[in-house]
Amino acid sequence: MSAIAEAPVERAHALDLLRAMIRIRRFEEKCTELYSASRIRGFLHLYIGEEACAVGAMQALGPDDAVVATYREHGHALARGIDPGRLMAEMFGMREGCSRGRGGSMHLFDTAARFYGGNAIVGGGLPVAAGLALADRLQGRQRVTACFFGEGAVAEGEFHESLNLAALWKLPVLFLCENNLYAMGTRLDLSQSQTDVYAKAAGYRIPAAAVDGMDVLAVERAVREAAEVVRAGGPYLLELRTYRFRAHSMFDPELYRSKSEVIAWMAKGPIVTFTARLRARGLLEDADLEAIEAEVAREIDEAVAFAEAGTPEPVADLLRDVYAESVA
Amino acid sequence: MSAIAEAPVERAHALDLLRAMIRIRRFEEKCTELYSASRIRGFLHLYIGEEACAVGAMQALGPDDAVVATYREHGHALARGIDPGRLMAEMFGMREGCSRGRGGSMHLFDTAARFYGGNAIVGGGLPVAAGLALADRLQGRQRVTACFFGEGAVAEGEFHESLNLAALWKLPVLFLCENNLYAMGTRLDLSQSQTDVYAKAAGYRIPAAAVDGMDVLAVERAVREAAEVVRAGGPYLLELRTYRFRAHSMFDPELYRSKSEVIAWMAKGPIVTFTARLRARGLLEDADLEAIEAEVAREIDEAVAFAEAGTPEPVADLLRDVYAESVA
Amino acid sequence: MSPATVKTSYREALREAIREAMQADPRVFLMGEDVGRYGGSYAVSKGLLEEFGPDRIRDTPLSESAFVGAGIGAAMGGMRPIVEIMTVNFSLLALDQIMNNAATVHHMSGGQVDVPLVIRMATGAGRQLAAQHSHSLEGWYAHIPGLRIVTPATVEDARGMLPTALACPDPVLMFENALLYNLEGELRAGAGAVDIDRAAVRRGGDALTLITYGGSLGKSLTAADLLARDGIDAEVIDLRSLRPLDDATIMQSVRRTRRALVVDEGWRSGSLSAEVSARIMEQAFYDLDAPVARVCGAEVPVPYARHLEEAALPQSEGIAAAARDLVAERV
Amino acid sequence: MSPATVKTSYREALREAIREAMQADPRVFLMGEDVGRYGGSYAVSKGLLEEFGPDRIRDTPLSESAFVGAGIGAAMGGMRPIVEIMTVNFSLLALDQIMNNAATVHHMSGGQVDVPLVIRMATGAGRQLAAQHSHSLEGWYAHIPGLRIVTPATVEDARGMLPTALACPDPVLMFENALLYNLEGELRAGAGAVDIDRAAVRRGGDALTLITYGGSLGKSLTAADLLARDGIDAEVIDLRSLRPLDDATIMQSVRRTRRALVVDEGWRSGSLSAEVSARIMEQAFYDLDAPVARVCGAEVPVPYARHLEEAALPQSEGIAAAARDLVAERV
Ligand SMILES: Cc1ncc(C[n+]2csc(CCOP(=O)(O)OP(=O)(O)O)c2C)c(N)n1
Ligand SMILES: Cc1ncc(C[n+]2csc(CCOP(=O)(O)OP(=O)(O)O)c2C)c(N)n1
Ligand SMILES: [Mg+2]
Ligand SMILES: [Mg+2]
Repeated sequence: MSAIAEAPVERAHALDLLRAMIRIRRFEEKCTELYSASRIRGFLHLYIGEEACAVGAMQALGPDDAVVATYREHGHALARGIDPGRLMAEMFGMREGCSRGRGGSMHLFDTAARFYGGNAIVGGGLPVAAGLALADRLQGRQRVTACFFGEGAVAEGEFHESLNLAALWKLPVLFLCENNLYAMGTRLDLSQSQTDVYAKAAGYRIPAAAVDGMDVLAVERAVREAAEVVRAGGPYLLELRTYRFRAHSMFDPELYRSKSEVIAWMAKGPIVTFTARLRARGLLEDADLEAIEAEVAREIDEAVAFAEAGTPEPVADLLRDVYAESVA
Repeated sequence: MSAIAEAPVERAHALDLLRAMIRIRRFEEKCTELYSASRIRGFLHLYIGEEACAVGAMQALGPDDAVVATYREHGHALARGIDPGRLMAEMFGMREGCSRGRGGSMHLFDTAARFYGGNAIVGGGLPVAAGLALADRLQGRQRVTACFFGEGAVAEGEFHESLNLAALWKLPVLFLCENNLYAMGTRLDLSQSQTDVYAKAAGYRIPAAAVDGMDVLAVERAVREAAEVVRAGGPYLLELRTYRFRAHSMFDPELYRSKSEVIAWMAKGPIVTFTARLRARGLLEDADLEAIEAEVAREIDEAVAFAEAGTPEPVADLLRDVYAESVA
Repeated sequence: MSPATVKTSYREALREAIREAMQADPRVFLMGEDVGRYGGSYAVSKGLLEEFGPDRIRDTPLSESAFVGAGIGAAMGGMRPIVEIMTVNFSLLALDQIMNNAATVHHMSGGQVDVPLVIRMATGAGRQLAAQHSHSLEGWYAHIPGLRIVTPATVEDARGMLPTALACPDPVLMFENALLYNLEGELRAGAGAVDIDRAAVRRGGDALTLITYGGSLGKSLTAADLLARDGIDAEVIDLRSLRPLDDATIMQSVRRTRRALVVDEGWRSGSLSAEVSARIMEQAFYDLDAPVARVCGAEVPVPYARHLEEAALPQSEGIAAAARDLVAERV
Repeated sequence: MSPATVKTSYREALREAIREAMQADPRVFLMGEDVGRYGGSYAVSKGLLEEFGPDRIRDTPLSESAFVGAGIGAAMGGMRPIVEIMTVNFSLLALDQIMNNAATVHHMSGGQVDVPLVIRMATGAGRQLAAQHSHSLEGWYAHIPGLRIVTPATVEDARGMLPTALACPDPVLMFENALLYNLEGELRAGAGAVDIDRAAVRRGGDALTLITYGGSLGKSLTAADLLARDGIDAEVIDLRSLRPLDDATIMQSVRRTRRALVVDEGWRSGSLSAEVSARIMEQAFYDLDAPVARVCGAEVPVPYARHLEEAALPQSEGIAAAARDLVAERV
């Protein structure tokens, strides 16, 4: 992991990054509220604490690139530029939602943004990402498929099979492992005999690195480098070291870690540290932050209003979209 | 891979090893004959060329240790000491067979020998081996579970999951990968981005080595060393480099490799090279070889006779042994 | 004098069953994702890690195939493992081990190898978890010879099926409908093992037979109450075991009521309800006054939106309506 | 003048269908274990590597989950993949991808994502391959909404189902009974695409309806010949598509013959035969003169020994015997 605290950054770009992270944070804080109010239901997995990963990573992707994410994907969807209103409407189960209310929090989709879910089976997105990349390779397109997954997924057979396939066939997949140290209540060292995730890439002859996932600039730089390798023709595994500040889901009593551990990590949080850094460099004033917060608050209010104005799909349409072509 | 051509070997032991290998070779040659005569049916996967692997490996195992093998397991069953007659009767589909005629060539079982199959799903035996080892660990028994599999299985998710589990829980599993360079028609470099199988162990922090699988003494030594590591408390991965002289199964037209490649490997065959070595050291006379061949021929004749005298299970018993306890 | 009872939840009953088994037999252990430090994703195993330690309450990595396979191997090696697959949705990753090993090895070894393994998993929809987290596949698993499939639907069965399953030398899959964990009931003090192969008549009645199991039992009983208000007296059978199926109990009831409605949360086509209907066809055709009817899950990957999910699943009103139609039907 | 025909095997018909699709559409490619250099484990793809090269005839590692998932992803990415799983027995390793991704993603994305994927696999028993290599799970797969399941049982369907499946925007699973590869038949010159959702009456008759598919079609037709000798005129329906099921064709026949026997190689309990029986119960109960009967696979992991395997599977004599019993039955 390289320390790049002193890397130069343009003010406008820095504020964009900060805004993107704050947007995710506030969006999800709003989600918890709405969950308590039973407006959002089902599983809700918060990304709070990990915002630098998605925001940093998306900087390196163009509109033609593809994203495959997990059930903890609000941040990725927002950072990818999907309209917060459509995301919120999805969580409300409305027809105006990005998945027509069929998917909910765990299954955000937007093909226009080449955002392929929202996959809730741990490890299940990796083969699909390999396939999207294979389609690009076979059609001679110079695209990247960015595949996000947690460190818990590394123990799944699909991780192994997909990395081997991608390496063997030189598929342009950027494997982005968000290592937040826990898979539900299982600490990394209780699930992996080798706890350096990036080190596993050697077994497939895949280039790899680990980066501080709390440092949005470091993530951006690492992902840019990695994406270049991928575009040049083959997979890359990047481990993003981060931490989940909130419970795994809304049902998790968090018996498996101490409050003090969480607090220690919060001090390293991606927004608080980035804000401090920008202030220290004179790139951020109180007024900037206020403006960002105000803008984000307005966006979120609009998103909620959009969702609330949504229309539930008629029950008569229950069976639509099971098949793309109507069956006999 | 270490060259141990000059390692000392006791004559009696050497002849035992040679006899064991010749027994497998002649047994399988007889099987092909019986297959042509439709006495044996289904799939028949020959081990010819790979005999040094099973014979060398079994030297390091005691009667309390367990063996898990694949569908290419005649050699392992014989080397483990299972009566050839019961094996042959199994392939004849007789009640006297080691699996009562229910399993056939791919499913040889003998719990008395702690021989747990005969597993015909590639990779499927690895988790089971981990479980047998877990049972030993939980019961405080100092046993080894030797798990044989082909290099084709290395691409399966179950390889990855099982190695991680074994390493994480320090399970006494000896993973024995018989790398014969092909999985059916797929050459190793078409299935693995990293073609040194043993090198994959590093991703799990498992000790590993590769050994010349054509050299029975080298295999024996390597497996003894590996088994010691396992007994001391944790898995080990040993890659046995070998070659299959015959077709994958009786249906394989062998389009994927050249005759000359096969012939070159045959010159390195485990029996021919070991015989030459023993002769060169004056440990083997023509008479010894004749005696071995005669003894083996008699054993095999007896095995065939036993199988031919076997009794087919009555059709009325079709449904027996689906459950150990009769169901309502 | 009726024996004393204690108020218990389905979850607690399961936990107590696990605890008792672990205390009684050192060969029993529990493994699965988050069964230990997390306390079990449905809190079933909460507290057991502290009581029995990490060797016997084993948190596994996310490796469904490996730890289910390891359960099979450990059972072959003399242990009595309880493997928890967090939910049936993830069991697909272990299906090779379940069908190709657990279900076959006793047979293909000619009866030599036993697999005294219990696999527990949560099943069912109803919590807006959408298409990948809402499967009800217990009836589908009942297709596989070599397995036993049980579906505790009451606190008593949650308490009593596990010891029997553990005593059985064959692999038993136990499906716990996730909506039942909070179910409360009165349990006889000292309640213990119950059989795992007979269906139970949960409510007597003459007008028709509702045949169901697992998460749909409660809904069917509620439907029976609704029907009772209309003067329709429904019998309700809880299958309890989906493999083997207890044909005798089913046919005895259907021969008497002459009408049967099968309620099954699984997708209709190829669900267990079809097998039940087919068996009634084969064994009680001439006793029927009307064709056997079914209320099943709609043939759709379960949608997230609440009203759509509700419409996709059997509900008491729908069951009662189908029952009314069935009773109204005249030959 | 009848059109010219050519003698073709089922295997050749499949190969020709693949070849034509690959020639016609650059988005089509084939991947699977040993489809290339080995020539296909059942020689279906023999020669295609030489013709189309390794990019479009892709040998995969032994990684069923990854390459099936990659097929799904490639389909989402605009390709038209044909994924070959060597046999249905190994498809269990890919079941998570099939059920949780291929079958759900169109729905859970609100109709945005299509998966125009064809998965081919060999299925069935009958070659003494024992418990892990003899599954007949096509009827079991038919439980899953979002998938289409087809079972070509004739040379014509082997030739014609693939193009239709490839043109379909939804995932289609095509099950090829391994005993059919050597089947020979006359194919109309220029034979091409056929529908993939209607059942076909393969033999007309009045006395009863045999309903079957895949590897059991031939046995059922032979049984019909045996029955004809006894003066029993059986109609034989080949379901062709197991999902969706063509209820109309089934009911039309059964309403006329008033007796139905379902023949299914799958294990009896929970096999497709149960669904067919249940649907007849629901849609044609009052037209039946006798209960629908079934001849199915015995409920046992298929044993190796020849005589036991034969006894475990539907055979023509057994089908004919069951048919005679059915016809003899009087209300
Ligand atoms: C195959 C599978 N097994 C289990 C689960 C239940 N589950 C959901 S999230 C999760 C933890 C995953 O951890 P990780 O991959 O590290 O991602 P994180 O939640 O930390 O972002 C588990 C066990 C699942 N969804 N899929
Ligand atoms: C999961 C699975 N996929 C495919 C097959 C079909 N198959 C049987 S053996 C084999 C090749 C295995 O190669 P390897 O592991 O190297 O063992 P070898 O046959 O060379 O001993 C294949 C593809 C299978 N039995 N199981
Ligand atoms: Mg994590
Ligand atoms: Mg090999």
